[in-house]
Amino acid sequence: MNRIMNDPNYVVEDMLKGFVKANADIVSATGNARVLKYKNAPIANKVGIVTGGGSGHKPAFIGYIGKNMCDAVAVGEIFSSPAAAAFLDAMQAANAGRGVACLYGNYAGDNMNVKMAMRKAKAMGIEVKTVVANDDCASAPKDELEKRRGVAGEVLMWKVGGAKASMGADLDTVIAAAQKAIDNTRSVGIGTAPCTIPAVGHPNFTIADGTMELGIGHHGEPGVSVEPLATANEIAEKMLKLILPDLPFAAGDEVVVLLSGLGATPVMEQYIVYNRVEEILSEQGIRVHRAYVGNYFTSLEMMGVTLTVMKVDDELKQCIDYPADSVGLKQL
Amino acid sequence: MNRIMNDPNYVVEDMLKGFVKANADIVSATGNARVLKYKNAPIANKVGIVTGGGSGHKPAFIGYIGKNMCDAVAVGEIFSSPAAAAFLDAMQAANAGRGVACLYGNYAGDNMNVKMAMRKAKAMGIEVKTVVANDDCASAPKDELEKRRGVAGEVLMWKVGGAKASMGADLDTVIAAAQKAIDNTRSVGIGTAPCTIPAVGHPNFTIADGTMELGIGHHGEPGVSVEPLATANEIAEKMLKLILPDLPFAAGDEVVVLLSGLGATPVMEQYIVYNRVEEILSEQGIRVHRAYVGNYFTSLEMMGVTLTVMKVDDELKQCIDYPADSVGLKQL
Amino acid sequence: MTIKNTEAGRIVQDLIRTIHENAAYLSEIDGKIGDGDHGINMNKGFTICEQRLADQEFSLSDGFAVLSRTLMEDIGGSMGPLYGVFFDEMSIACADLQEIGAKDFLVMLQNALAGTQEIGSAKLGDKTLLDTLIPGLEAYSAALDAGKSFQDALKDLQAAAKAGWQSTEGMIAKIGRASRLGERSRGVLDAGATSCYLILNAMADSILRMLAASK
Amino acid sequence: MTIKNTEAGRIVQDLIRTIHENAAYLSEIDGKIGDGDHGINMNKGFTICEQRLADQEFSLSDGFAVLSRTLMEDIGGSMGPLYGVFFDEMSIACADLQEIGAKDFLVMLQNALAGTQEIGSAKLGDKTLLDTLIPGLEAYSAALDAGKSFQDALKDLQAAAKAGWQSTEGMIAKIGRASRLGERSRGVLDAGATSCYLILNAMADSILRMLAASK
Ligand SMILES: Nc1ncnc2c1ncn2[C@@H]1O[C@H](COP(=O)(O)OP(=O)(O)O)[C@@H](O)[C@H]1O
Ligand SMILES: Nc1ncnc2c1ncn2[C@@H]1O[C@H](COP(=O)(O)OP(=O)(O)O)[C@@H](O)[C@H]1O
Ligand SMILES: [Mg+2]
Ligand SMILES: [Mg+2]
Ligand SMILES: [Mg+2]
Ligand SMILES: [Mg+2]
Repeated sequence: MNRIMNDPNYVVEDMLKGFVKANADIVSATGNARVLKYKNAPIANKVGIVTGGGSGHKPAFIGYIGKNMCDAVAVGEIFSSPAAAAFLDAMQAANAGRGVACLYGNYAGDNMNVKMAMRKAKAMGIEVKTVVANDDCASAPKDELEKRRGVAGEVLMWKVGGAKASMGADLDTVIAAAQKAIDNTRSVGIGTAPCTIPAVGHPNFTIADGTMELGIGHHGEPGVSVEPLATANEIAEKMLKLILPDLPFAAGDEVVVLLSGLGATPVMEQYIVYNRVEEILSEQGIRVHRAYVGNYFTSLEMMGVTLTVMKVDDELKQCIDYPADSVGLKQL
Repeated sequence: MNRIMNDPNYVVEDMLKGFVKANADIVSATGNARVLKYKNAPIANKVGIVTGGGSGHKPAFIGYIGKNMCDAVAVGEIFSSPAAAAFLDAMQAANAGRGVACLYGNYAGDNMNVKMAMRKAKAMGIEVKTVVANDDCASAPKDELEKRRGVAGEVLMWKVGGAKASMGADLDTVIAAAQKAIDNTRSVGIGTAPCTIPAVGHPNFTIADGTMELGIGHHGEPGVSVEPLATANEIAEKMLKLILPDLPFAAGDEVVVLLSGLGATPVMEQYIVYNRVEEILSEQGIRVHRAYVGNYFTSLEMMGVTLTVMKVDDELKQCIDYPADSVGLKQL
Repeated sequence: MTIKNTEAGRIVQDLIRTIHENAAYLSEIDGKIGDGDHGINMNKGFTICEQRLADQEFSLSDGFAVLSRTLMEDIGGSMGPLYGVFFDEMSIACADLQEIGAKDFLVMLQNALAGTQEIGSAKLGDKTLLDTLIPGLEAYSAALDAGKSFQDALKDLQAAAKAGWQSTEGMIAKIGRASRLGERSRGVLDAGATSCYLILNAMADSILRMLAASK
Repeated sequence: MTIKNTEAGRIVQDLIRTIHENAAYLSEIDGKIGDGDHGINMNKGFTICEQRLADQEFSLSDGFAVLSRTLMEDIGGSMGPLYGVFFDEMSIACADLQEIGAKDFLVMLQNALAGTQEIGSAKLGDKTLLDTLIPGLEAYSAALDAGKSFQDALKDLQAAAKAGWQSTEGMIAKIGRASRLGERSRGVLDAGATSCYLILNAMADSILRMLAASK
């Protein structure tokens, strides 16, 4: 494939430089080349919000740095956890003395690097608590919630945690809100074409033409089934069939929906799927409080979509509706 | 390729339904299924802003409906001009009695359908004036400006026209500002992989692996040269080499830069190109007032990027910096 | 000799049938140097028009008005506005007439040409539908000037439109999609010129049939 | 018998050389059931550490501290924190010692294991580097309990670590990337267990050389 880059081993560095140049109104570089922060962070008297993860998921993770969103982000190689020092430096960059909420996704490397960073942060007197997103309900059975991966639901977790922190809540309250957000969130992805890690040069998984993989992970982790490519309407149905009974969602619920493309799937197709998603939810008496459709959490040029549904109560609605100003999510 | 859709002949219909459902806080449907409008349009005492074009360019065109942006948009089939009646109905939907600025791109079909709509609008007593974007400097020589196509520079034209109208300007002033915006804007695209019209089912142009097409149009219109795939830095240099002498841009100028992916190119790669674009501009003494990097004007799942540079004065800066709230461009 | 506006709605039905019958042919021609959709575009518009006119009595001016409105509402691209304005002008020019004579038909064609050129800005020799329309109209006008009958003038129109259409084979496209191909656009007929010939020819045939019947 | 902390920095240099020499082999093993980057990840960290230590005098505890910091700063993924905490604990456990004896080395290994397990939550039999580390450490501990010398205990460590490493071939991966493969992960060695054997083996060889020289 025709990738636009310079040295494949430095795509993350080159991207970060461009990102900081283009978005200087929101983000700043820090002393650690693998940590970006909100230009106003640390914000006096506010709980700091930190996240981090591998690169290749634009706008995640750095695109969610901003006002009422994340204060600092640790950046890893493509699809690979940031180093512990990057998480630690992000925690320091976000810390204004009221503690730091580290809201990240359930991947082995991230778990280990965050733990490592927390050991050091503790030694430095920074209080850090975590919420580990595990919204991908196709990644493990319901009785093994702790094995489930975090996917696009992380965006809603950051939105809720970021808003709560900006409202002035203390660390435990921010953590509780972000945890409530992810506990009420379920996601599932379908993949229709793989992607290639630049330094590797060929896809490390395959999706045959005419097929799709239901339940695929954000890095191509195997899903629950490989099936013939279905119509957009059928895809919406299949995804909701996994999502709705899992929480479960029920008639009378209000939800926030996030439908993200995986990178190369035209936004047009995402709206075609969303059209049926909304119809099914309506048919089942579930009201969509707010919908986000677009490339919110991608995997390089993978094709496919992820569907995320979060059940909301008044507290979560208030957080979701709170303004935000980040590159990837702006809300007035 | 694995496209996510229902009936390929109804992708536009299905997409529009999903779009209206997901973005009801900003857009409304109208009596014409091929016209969407800002939910508050027509806005009393404001010049209406209308645009329109073929589908497949998300977030263009309907994604730029919103506050201080476009009031109504005519929607065509994939890569095909909207019908004259759609333009006419959009004009009516946007008209609050102070006239309508129809700001669209220079394509034969659009030109004819807008003209046709204007004949009818005139008969109905609606005053319509136009600005026809021709920012693609690779599409015709400089002495044939009227033959040049409109590409991603249209986004900046809508931003300027939309802001000016919201500031209370009359039709001639809005038109003059939008015309000034596009007259000071130059774009060029490079393509690295083609796209497929859903109802056709195979790409209607090719870009061989290992090559790129410099100057390619938004529908795969042939560019100025097919070359071996260059590095991101070289691509930035090649694009600026076409853009900068054309206006020309010179040391001391302030510019707004818009770098858009063509659909399937990861945003990471766009920032890698932007990094070098900004460096070159700096080296040449050109200051970037504001940068937009992301998928602002796409062509289904085409790969490649378009680079747009607009020279700004105080008036254009004021319009660009004005707040906006549309699906594709939100600015606080 | 004249035809009655109220009775001439069948001309529109003849046009619709002609486009139906030639849809595949039109797309085939467009496929050679265009994007292969001319027949689809035309047939879509004419089919929707047929549905709108179904089970109705309508005059020629009303039939043209519905056809024009359909093209402008339901098909975008280039054909919507070009044939849209063509039939709009045809309709307006005969809307107030009960009887349509040779001169009236001349005015209808002249206005249609003017509208089409206003919208499309193409000239003779650009390899478009105007290369059928302009020679056809000129031959018809010249025939009337020379004192020929309505019928003979219509036959001159048909012959000249056909020659004009065929002349597009030798032309280089100067406008529209095919103009990018330059010299490579030579050697094939133009799609729009083809549909325009089919339309003018069918229209003339219909009128000739009506004139023969009213004798 | 003891080694001098100030003079034992060379152990770290020996480790770096060992990883350099085996980088391709480690990636090759990782390629079979992992993503083929274990050698790249390890070599990147150890190379940066080598640059940081170049032209410097450093003790064993300082060398381990720099190695740990480098792994945690410059390589993310799993290896950064796992070996990062491993060498961090090794360094802390000997930081205040001038002489490092057999018991001291035991404490160093015990703390390294505890840290690695705290971070990684893996158990014996999960097909990870712990399947080298745990048996190695247990053999070393048992040897000391049995009254064996530092040297003999180190040799027991080497033998048990090797056996532990090789036992991973028959295991199904329960954690990490390969755990998705289930039964398919059996039949190949584990990459991390391999690097862990190389590290423990090289470390023991270095100490044995230093002990022999100080006789
Ligand atoms: N400006 C114009 N004036 C007159 N005819 C035109 C013009 N542009 C294009 N045409 C005609 O349109 C025809 C192509 O029509 P069609 O295939 O339906 O549209 P498109 O080119 O949008 O696919 C051409 O063969 C040509 O005759
Ligand atoms: N939780 C864990 N505890 C101990 N070792 C682990 C753990 N997870 C993975 N490993 C080790 O890491 C090795 C793979 O390392 P490497 O290839 O560098 O990382 P990655 O899997 O991120 O590509 C595995 O062979 C295994 O021995
Ligand atoms: Mg066409
Ligand atoms: Mg065509
Ligand atoms: Mg690996
Ligand atoms: Mg790896």
